[in-house]
Amino acid sequence: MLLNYIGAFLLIVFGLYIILVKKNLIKIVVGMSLLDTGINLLLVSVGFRPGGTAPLFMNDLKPGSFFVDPVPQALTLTSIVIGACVTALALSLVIKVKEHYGTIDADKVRRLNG
Amino acid sequence: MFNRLIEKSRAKSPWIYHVNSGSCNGCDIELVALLGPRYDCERLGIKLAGSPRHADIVVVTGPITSQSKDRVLRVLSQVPEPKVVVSLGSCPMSCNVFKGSYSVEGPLDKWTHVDVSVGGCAPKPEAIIDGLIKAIEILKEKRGLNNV
Amino acid sequence: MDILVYIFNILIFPGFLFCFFFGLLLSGIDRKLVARMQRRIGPPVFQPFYDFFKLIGKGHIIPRGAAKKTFMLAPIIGLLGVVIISMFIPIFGYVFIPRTADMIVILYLLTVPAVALILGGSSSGSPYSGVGISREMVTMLSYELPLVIILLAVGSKVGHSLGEIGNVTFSLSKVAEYQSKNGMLICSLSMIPAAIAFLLCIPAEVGTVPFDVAEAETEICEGPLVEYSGKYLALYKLMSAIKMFIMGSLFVALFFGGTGFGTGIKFLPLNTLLMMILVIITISISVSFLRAIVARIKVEHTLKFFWTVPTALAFVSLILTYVTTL
Amino acid sequence: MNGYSSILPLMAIMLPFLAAFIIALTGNKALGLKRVLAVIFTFIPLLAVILLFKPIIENGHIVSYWLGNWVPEKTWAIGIGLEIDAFGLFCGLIITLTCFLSSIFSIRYMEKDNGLEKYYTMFMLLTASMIGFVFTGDLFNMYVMLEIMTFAAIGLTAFRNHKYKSIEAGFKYIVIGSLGSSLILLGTVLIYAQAHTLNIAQISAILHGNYNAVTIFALALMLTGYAVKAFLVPCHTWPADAHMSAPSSISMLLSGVMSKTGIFGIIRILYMIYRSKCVAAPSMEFLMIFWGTITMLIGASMAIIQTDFKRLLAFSSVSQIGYVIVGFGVGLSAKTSVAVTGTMGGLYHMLNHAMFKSLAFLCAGAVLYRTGTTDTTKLGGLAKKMPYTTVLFMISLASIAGMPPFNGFVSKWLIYQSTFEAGYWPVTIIALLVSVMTLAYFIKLAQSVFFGKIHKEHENIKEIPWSMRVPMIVLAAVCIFAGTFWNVISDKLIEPAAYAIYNIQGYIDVMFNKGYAQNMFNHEIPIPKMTRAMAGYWSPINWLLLFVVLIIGFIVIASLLSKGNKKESIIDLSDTKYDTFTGGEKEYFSHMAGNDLFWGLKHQFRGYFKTLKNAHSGIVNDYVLWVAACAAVVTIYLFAVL
Repeated sequence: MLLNYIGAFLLIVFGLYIILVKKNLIKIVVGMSLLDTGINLLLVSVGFRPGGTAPLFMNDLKPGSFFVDPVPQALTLTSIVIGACVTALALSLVIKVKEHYGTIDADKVRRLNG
Repeated sequence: MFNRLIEKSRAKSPWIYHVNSGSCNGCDIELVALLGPRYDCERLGIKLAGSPRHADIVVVTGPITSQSKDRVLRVLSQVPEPKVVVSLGSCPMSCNVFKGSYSVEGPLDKWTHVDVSVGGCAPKPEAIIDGLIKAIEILKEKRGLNNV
Repeated sequence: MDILVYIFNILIFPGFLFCFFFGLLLSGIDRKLVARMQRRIGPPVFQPFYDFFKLIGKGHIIPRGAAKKTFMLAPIIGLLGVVIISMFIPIFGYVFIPRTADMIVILYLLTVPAVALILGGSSSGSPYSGVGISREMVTMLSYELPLVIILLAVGSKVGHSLGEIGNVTFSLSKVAEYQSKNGMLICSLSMIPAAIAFLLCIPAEVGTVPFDVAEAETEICEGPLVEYSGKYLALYKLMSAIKMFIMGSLFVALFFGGTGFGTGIKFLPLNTLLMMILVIITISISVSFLRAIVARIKVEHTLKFFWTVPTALAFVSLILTYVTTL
Repeated sequence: MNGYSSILPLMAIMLPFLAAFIIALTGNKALGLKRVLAVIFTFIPLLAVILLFKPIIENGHIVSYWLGNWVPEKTWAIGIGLEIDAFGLFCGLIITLTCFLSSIFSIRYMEKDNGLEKYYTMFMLLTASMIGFVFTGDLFNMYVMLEIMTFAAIGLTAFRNHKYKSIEAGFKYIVIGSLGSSLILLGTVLIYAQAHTLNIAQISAILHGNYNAVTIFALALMLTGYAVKAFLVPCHTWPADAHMSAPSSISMLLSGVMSKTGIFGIIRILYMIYRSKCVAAPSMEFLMIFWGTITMLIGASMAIIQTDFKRLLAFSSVSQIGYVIVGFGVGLSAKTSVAVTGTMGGLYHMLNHAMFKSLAFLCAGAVLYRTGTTDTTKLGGLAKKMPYTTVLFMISLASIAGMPPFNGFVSKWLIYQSTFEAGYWPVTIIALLVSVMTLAYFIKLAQSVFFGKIHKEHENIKEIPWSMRVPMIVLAAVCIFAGTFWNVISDKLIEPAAYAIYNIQGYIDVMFNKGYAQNMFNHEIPIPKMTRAMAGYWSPINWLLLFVVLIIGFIVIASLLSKGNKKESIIDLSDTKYDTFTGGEKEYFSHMAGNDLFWGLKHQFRGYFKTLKNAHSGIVNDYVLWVAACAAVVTIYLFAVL
């Protein structure tokens, strides 16, 4: 379990690092995606209970067995969908940026300043 | 009653606007001297206004040069009624020593109606005050609101 | 009956007519005083009345480039603004409209004439008035800071002893009440810097010589007023005259509050007379005296001056107040 | 509780969503019908909100609705609940009213654009998600609604994608906005890990007394996340770009309403979820007041140096949000009477800001619609051509600058009063100064856009059509009404909303059973007494009477004076008499606009303004750094004090 949390933490930190440092707009989008993934991993890990089974009601449910928390899984699903939307929208905006500016360097895409 | 009040006030508070149409500054200095402690024309209610829109009396100094002719006439037209035009010094009266110059467009009354002319090069402050009082008399004549 | 008194208040006594007469008289006295200080004879005391009526009777021109409605409405709004303030300032504890006398209301209402001037100038479409409104706005920003701190200093001085919430009161009538019990605020040491700062703010608020860069008639042809003529100009002149009276009476209300002959309407004529005398003294010190001896300063210097000297004075006052109440 | 009232919130949320799908599915056919559809489907939520007035405001109920009838099992929330208290309804009213007016404005405003079905799809999504955000009682649902809102807003920002600025603004918005959302999601996850529920009411009951490092970290993250949505400094960089480049009907929603959703989130967190940690905690009070003060100061300073109409308005929004946050910051004070004044000031300013800033943005839209530009250096003299717009802009100017008797005065006054009563007198000074600065940059707009000389190419423009004027007139009317009859507004809206903010017990009990909250908290939760009696000496009725009498008196005097002056001669405007006086020169084009103004101020503080201008570098990495740094600072501060 600790590994999950460390992984989530590392993903978030790497994502943030990429957004902060990389000047390529596509890399920034990748960083955002990474950040989302880290949070999703954290979200799933929160609901995990050691020894729990998948939250499905089936006939061969053994007595004494218990589920992992189903709510975070539902949340993760939503969050993944939202993350995909963010990535898609951001990438399409990057294409448009390239059309208008001829570059995807963040240092040059700064006509709106001051 | 208001009309009488206004007429009375009009004589008591003539604000002057000073236009320099190519003067040698002699008359201008004399005009400024009027505002000083010695001649103090503020006791007559005279005040130097900053904009022609505020003025009752327009004082023109200098011969009308061709550069300044249009501008003087425009400023004169921008003064609201009732107004009195005073020409100060010999230049606007007769062009003085500048007469015949290629750049002088003749005396002021060639271009517009002049109410009072104060002669002299430059006129003494006493003369200017006398001229302004005459101008105030004319201002009084333009009586009533109907002239507005 | 109440409503009649109310209308009387608005139109005649502390309101329109009184402001009209006393404001113009005050500015006449100011002009006479300045002339005497400069060893001139000076205009008659009633000169502003002549000026006013002359302007009323004079023709007016609305320039082609002006936004006509705003151009015509702005002076009226400004005039109404100052007349309304006059009712919020108590005369030695007597307030004409109860429960409305608050310093912040007055602070805001004091911006109304300035805004009216700015809007009027702005709508006249002249480049001179453009420069003028820019300067007027900067002047306004500069005097607003010390003014706020002064009011806060007075408020906390009074609030501390009255035990208000947060130890501050912004109610002018409470300031008057405090002064009638504990003597004038000007007599307490901690309030003297604030009073000096307020005296320095008055010329800027009124727009007279050291800080009249917005209406400098020799450089920018009276700035926002350049296109005004006739009766609209008269309203502006009246407005600034009344504003002078308002600032003077605000000073008296803040720092000379408790000196009246008793309280209440019984002594109102006498109180008003005393108030008028005090206002004349205030204005002659802060406006006329300064006007006669100082030249006009630039707009950025105005800002610098107000954000250093009067602000520091007001802060000294505020800190002294806190120190003395600890 | 009536049967219909519990279904109304669902209607208010679902119908706009439905409309969005209908519009999206049918493609670009029958655009006229879609316009009408948009107006109708934004009117229905407004109607629903108004119908909810009776049960919520008058009867004091809190309406709740469990989606899919997943009611709590053994007082444990398992479904998604909608819960509308007076505060939610107050925000809902602002949202629905503004959206409705925006949809009317869009009819003509957007007529020149193509791809309108996409516009209306996203417009309806935005409307629905905002309503959903304030009506929901579920923390994750809030996040989802926020994300939908952000998407729709980004899509609408980048809608005019033939302009470079829309695209750039859209990209910056999506990076910073999704970072903010990520912070909120992270906070939500951490809270879920502690409380194992997502229902706000239940979380606040469970978390009471059980705060630990994780929840405080979550508080810091969520606070920063919502600060991004409410654009508090230093997370204020995206609105300037986004508001400037979005169509004005959308800028109005972004600045007038979407910022309020951020504030809504902050309030729900501070006053409800972290109730016993934050309310009556001087350290939190200090944080919020400090944050708000910085926000109002920097927003106003940035606004003064802008030259673009809408960009200036965007920074002005930042500044005004600072006022709201200061108000709510005082609301956290331990002195209850002061706290109530502060909260009421904050609420009132929320309403007012939505109204006058929307109005200002619509004026900008009107200018853009007729002239095609919002650059103040290229505009001027529109007052002669667009008198209605000018008057409406003047109303918004007077309101935002807080001229009595307009609405800005009342709310600002409440905020001043609360700050000095709370002992934060430096904030009062700064707030008053910022108010003058607000006036200054609005004067700048008035001078450079509406007054002065008109440019040659704008000489033939006309006034905007009536369908665009009507929403603006409605907003202006609300501005005036809220300023003069503040007793009514205060009674009907502000006091119930302020009560609802503090009434956490009722909020929890409605969702579960009565006594649940008291059981969890072990004591009765105090609600400060709501009264506006302490709120100043302002009596607008008096004032109004004064004004009317004065005007009548003035008219009488004026008519006396102008007796015999009726004779009007024919005016020849081409006469040199009507020239502008320029020292006798021939009249030529000269117009003081944009950055020509306030030279003295800018010169004296050139170092400060230059630093600020350079700090807003336009590089997206920098802006992200600001947000991250802000999150770090807030986290450190919260760990230090809580």
